[in-house]
Amino acid sequence: MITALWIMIALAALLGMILGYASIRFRVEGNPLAEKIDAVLPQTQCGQCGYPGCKPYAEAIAKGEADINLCPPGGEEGIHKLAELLGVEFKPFGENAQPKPKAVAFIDEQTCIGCTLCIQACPVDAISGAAKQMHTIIAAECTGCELCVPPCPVDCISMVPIEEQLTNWKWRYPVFKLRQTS
Amino acid sequence: MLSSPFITRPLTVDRIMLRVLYALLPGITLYVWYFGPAILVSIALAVTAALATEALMLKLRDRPVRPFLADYSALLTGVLIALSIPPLAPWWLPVVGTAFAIAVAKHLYGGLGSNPFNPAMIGYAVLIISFPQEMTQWLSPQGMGHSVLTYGDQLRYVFSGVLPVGMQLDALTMSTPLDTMKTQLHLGMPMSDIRDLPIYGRLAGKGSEMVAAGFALGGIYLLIARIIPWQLPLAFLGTLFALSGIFNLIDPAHYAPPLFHWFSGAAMIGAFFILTDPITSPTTAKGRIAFGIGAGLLTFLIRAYGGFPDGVAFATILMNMCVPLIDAWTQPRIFGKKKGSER
Amino acid sequence: MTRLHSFHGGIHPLTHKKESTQSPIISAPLPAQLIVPFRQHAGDAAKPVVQVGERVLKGQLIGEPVGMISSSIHAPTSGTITAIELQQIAHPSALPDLCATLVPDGLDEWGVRQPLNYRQLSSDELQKHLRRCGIVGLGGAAFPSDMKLSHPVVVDTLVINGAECEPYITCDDMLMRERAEGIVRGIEILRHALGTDSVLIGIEDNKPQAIAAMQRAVDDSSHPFKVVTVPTLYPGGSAKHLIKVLTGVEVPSGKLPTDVGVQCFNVATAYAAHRAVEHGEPLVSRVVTVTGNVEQPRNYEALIGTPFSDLVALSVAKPDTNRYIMGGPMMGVELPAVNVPLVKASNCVIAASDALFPPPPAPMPCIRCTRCAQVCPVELQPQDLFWFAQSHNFGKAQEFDLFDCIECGACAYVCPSSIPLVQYYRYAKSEIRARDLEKRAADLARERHEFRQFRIEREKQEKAERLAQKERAAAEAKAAAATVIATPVDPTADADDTQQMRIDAALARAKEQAAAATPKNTEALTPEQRAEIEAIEARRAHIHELAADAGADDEPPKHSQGN
Amino acid sequence: MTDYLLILIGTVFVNNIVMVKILGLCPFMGVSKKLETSLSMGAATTFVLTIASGSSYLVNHYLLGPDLAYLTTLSFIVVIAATVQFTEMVVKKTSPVLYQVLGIYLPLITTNCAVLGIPLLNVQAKHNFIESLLFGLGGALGFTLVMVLFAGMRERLEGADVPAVFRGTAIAMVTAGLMSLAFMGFSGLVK
Repeated sequence: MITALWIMIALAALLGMILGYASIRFRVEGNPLAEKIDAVLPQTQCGQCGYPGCKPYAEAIAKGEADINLCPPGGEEGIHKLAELLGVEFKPFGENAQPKPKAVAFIDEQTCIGCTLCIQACPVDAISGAAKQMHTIIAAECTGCELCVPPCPVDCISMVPIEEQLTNWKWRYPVFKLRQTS
Repeated sequence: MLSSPFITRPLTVDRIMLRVLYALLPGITLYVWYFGPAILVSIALAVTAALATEALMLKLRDRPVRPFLADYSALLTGVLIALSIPPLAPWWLPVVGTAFAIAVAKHLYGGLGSNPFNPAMIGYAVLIISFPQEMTQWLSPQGMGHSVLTYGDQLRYVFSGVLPVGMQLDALTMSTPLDTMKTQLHLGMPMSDIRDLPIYGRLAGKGSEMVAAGFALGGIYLLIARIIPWQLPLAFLGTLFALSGIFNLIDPAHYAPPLFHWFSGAAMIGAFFILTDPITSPTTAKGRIAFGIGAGLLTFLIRAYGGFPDGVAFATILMNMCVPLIDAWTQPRIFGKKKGSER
Repeated sequence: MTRLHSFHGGIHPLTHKKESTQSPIISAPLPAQLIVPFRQHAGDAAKPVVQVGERVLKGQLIGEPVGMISSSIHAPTSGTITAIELQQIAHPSALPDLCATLVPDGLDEWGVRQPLNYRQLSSDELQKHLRRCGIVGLGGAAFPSDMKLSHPVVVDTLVINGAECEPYITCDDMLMRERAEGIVRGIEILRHALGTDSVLIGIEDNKPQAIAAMQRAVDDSSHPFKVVTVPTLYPGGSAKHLIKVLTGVEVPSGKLPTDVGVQCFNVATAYAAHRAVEHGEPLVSRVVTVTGNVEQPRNYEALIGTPFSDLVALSVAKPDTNRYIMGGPMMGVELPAVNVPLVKASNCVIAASDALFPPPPAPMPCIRCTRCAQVCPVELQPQDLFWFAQSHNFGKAQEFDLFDCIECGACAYVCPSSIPLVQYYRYAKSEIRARDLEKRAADLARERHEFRQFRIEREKQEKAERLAQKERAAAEAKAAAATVIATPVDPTADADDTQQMRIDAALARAKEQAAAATPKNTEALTPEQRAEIEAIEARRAHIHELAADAGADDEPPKHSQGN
Repeated sequence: MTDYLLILIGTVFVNNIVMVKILGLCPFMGVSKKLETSLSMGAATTFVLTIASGSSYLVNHYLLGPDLAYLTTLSFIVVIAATVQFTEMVVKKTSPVLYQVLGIYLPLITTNCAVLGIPLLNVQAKHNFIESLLFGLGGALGFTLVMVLFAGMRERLEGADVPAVFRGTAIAMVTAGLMSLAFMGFSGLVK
């Protein structure tokens, strides 16, 4: 009995020493995974996930604190990508987080009073203008995050869905009714 | 709106399958000639089971039934299973095998085009593992057994399991030429003596060698009609020939000659009708050669050393597992790309 | 004899070329109204330079090129511009594009035409002239021809494409039969601009009359061009494949023919270049085949902008015609409506009926029979591409060289399951392109967001600094007021210290962030990962640069917060 | 020499640890969605299994002996756990992405029944040191082989029109069953 005890203790001590050495030898710093997750996120910086931007959300996922189905702008596609990157199962969106069609913000320049509140809200500096002057959205840089809509005191900002044009037209997935062949 | 091209001139799936079925006719005819019409009953049973299971599965999966029944693929699976089991098997044997093949090996994967394993061979493997007894009751060729069953007797036995008074099942059936050879070699009988046994003909088993030749004939038609790629049968038969030839040269007392391997068991039907199933074989030329070689090697190993008399079915499913990898590793060079450049 | 080479695959569909080559090319009469799109070429649309209501002359510039890859648009005849608006055009999307509507005055009065002597012109001047004249590739892709002449490396072979491999189309055939001399003159101009010696004119062997005519014209011109008969095999008219057949050189994937010292032009483009240089005529008309389910299939010389309905009316469509195809039956597009206008790329319009082009049977699942792989001229594995495209696995599709697919349709032509393969590839391609754009937009957004974060941080810091300064000033004032001869305590030192501490803290924070963001373990990474990390580093560097710049002029851009 | 070869072939094909002995199914089902991942998992398991079977032989032979046979399982688990921990650190250092992808399955190698099974089978079969090592290596290679084949098939099945109720793990289970069926073809090949 004593021998057995001694043997187990010796074994544990030896292996413990090896592991201790290994933990020093193979120490890892930083978290490159968050960067990879961030690269997959759509960068709307909209905060719909409950985190103050895409990067914090990526870090939360990397730490395992956040679910992967919280990013409506990324669409189901985005969840698939995250699931693949992290090797977890796909998870559909929750009820209160459904993706919407892509849109850009539009400022009704007649109503705008030039309060700059929307400019402070915009996460990507896509609104130009100065105090007491009319503001304009730089459509090419707008991510459609809608963060500028609530602060506007005169409700002059609306979201305009992006329409299909010749330049962004896409071929459709072929859909066929299976007919009975003779 | 439809996309171009607006003209097509295809050889449709159903016509391809139909030609494969035609190509089986010579073999089936010879089968009937040598072993009696019991095989036709098996085929009818298997085909009925195949079509019924296919229709049921399509209904359950909410897919249109008619076009898929009309593509003959289920029918072909049924025929192949019937041809690979003993003709004197009880009626439920082909039915169970075919139903399993169609329902599990085909439709659980999404039906035509999605199945990774050859359904017919899965059906066969399930049967031989589950019912080894029933799967080895092969009919002796006509006139060779100690007594001959009439066609009516054959039918009665298939459906009721009752033999005419005074007849013993053992007297009517025999093990296959491959099986016999394995058993006898095991018992220490030298090859030359084994070949003198009455069940052997010129090349392999009496009768069965001619059936195999009939399948080979159909296979050659398929090759000429370009229905099947030449790499598969060539690589398979070539490997089988080369391996058995080498072993036969080194130790003729314990290893059968190459032609014996060719015309025994499922080698011919496997080479031309089973391995060549496009859905479960590789799509690249090199991949097909690798697939054929692998199947030939496994078939020889199982025949020479394994626990089962024939190895074609297991070789086929084992190689089916490798198809995605073979395909991935044998992608051909494309126009305007250097060989081996980063894909 | 030039030794011919071959390419993998290809198909032999019925050519149906006899029907439309029985009668010569005739000029289509002036239509009641012309609709001239401003995007008739690959690249950016031209910018309108005329006003609604303005009278224009034939050949007058109405749209000028914008950007590098673009071309000019001219008035096809004299008349009045009645509208510049969105109108339906020949595009599979059926979406409208900007077009000018021109009501002809019936005079067909030419504007200024200035014939040039190409021998006295440099390649640069010729390129400018072709761009001014709106010359684009007339084989179907409509790539601006001037761009194809401006090449960075030496081109030693000029290939002229007279293969016309698609069934039904005969416009190049007829053009070669009737206007071989003009084509040869055009080829000489292009050869001059490229500075090449060797010229190979490839024509498929199902056009013996065109071959004879071209040979005669070449002999008459005494230019050392070679007319080469190539076997009829679809898609032998694809530029890269014709080059392979004629020269044996394979244009590398993703590269241009010029990268291997070859350039390729269509015969009709050569003819247009001849008209543009030696007659000063911009591209305002082209030869177009009207065939298929019509009473009189033939070729017309038609003005750009002529509604297809006018052309079809001339050839009299049979009553069971129910749709129209622009281009050939293998690669053409179904017209959204028959009254859309003829554009520079329109080589053919086919009246189609269900009898002529029976609708394909319902697609069956792919059985991986690889008949498609056997005919693919690019040696792709169409069955795999389909498998990935139908399951939306775009990454894999790209890995299997989806973008090398030339959409020739040979695979769908032979598919036993009647799968519309090309449509799957087009779907996958446009999805991938859209995703690439999205990704780029996301990267831009990330960069802008990161910069914004940085700016806010800096503003905070500046605020703190100003606060500290104020404190210090107050302290100093206090100190000065309190005692003139006071204890030698230096209050500024204290304040300085706090400020220094703050800056130090900020610096440390920044360093910490940088360290945290830089992965230490960058050894065993795949090339993709490494590329990704590099891209991130580059972005980061860029942000720092921006920050440094902004710091230099001490005024953040879009500085608008009332701080 | 032939004996060693037969042990190797026997463990890789005939008595495949996953397909025939039905051990180690947890990572087999869990990390076989992608080819590269399954290959890495196979490599990690191969490393662990070989080391574990070697060191467990040493522990069993020199430390425990016949007197302390009741300690076999306990001490093997300790050895295996340490090996896995070590592997985990190495993987985390050398390939963080792989580390993330393998996720819980990497520490779970500890409880992979194949990893404990093989050393115990070694003891049972009274293998010597080399045989134990080869048995471990063969078992692990067999594990890797079926992992990779399985992953290849699963990748292809991604695009298949599998009935909704069978999508994902269900069809993977069916596939594993059919693969096991195929491996029965090897039975009798090596005694």
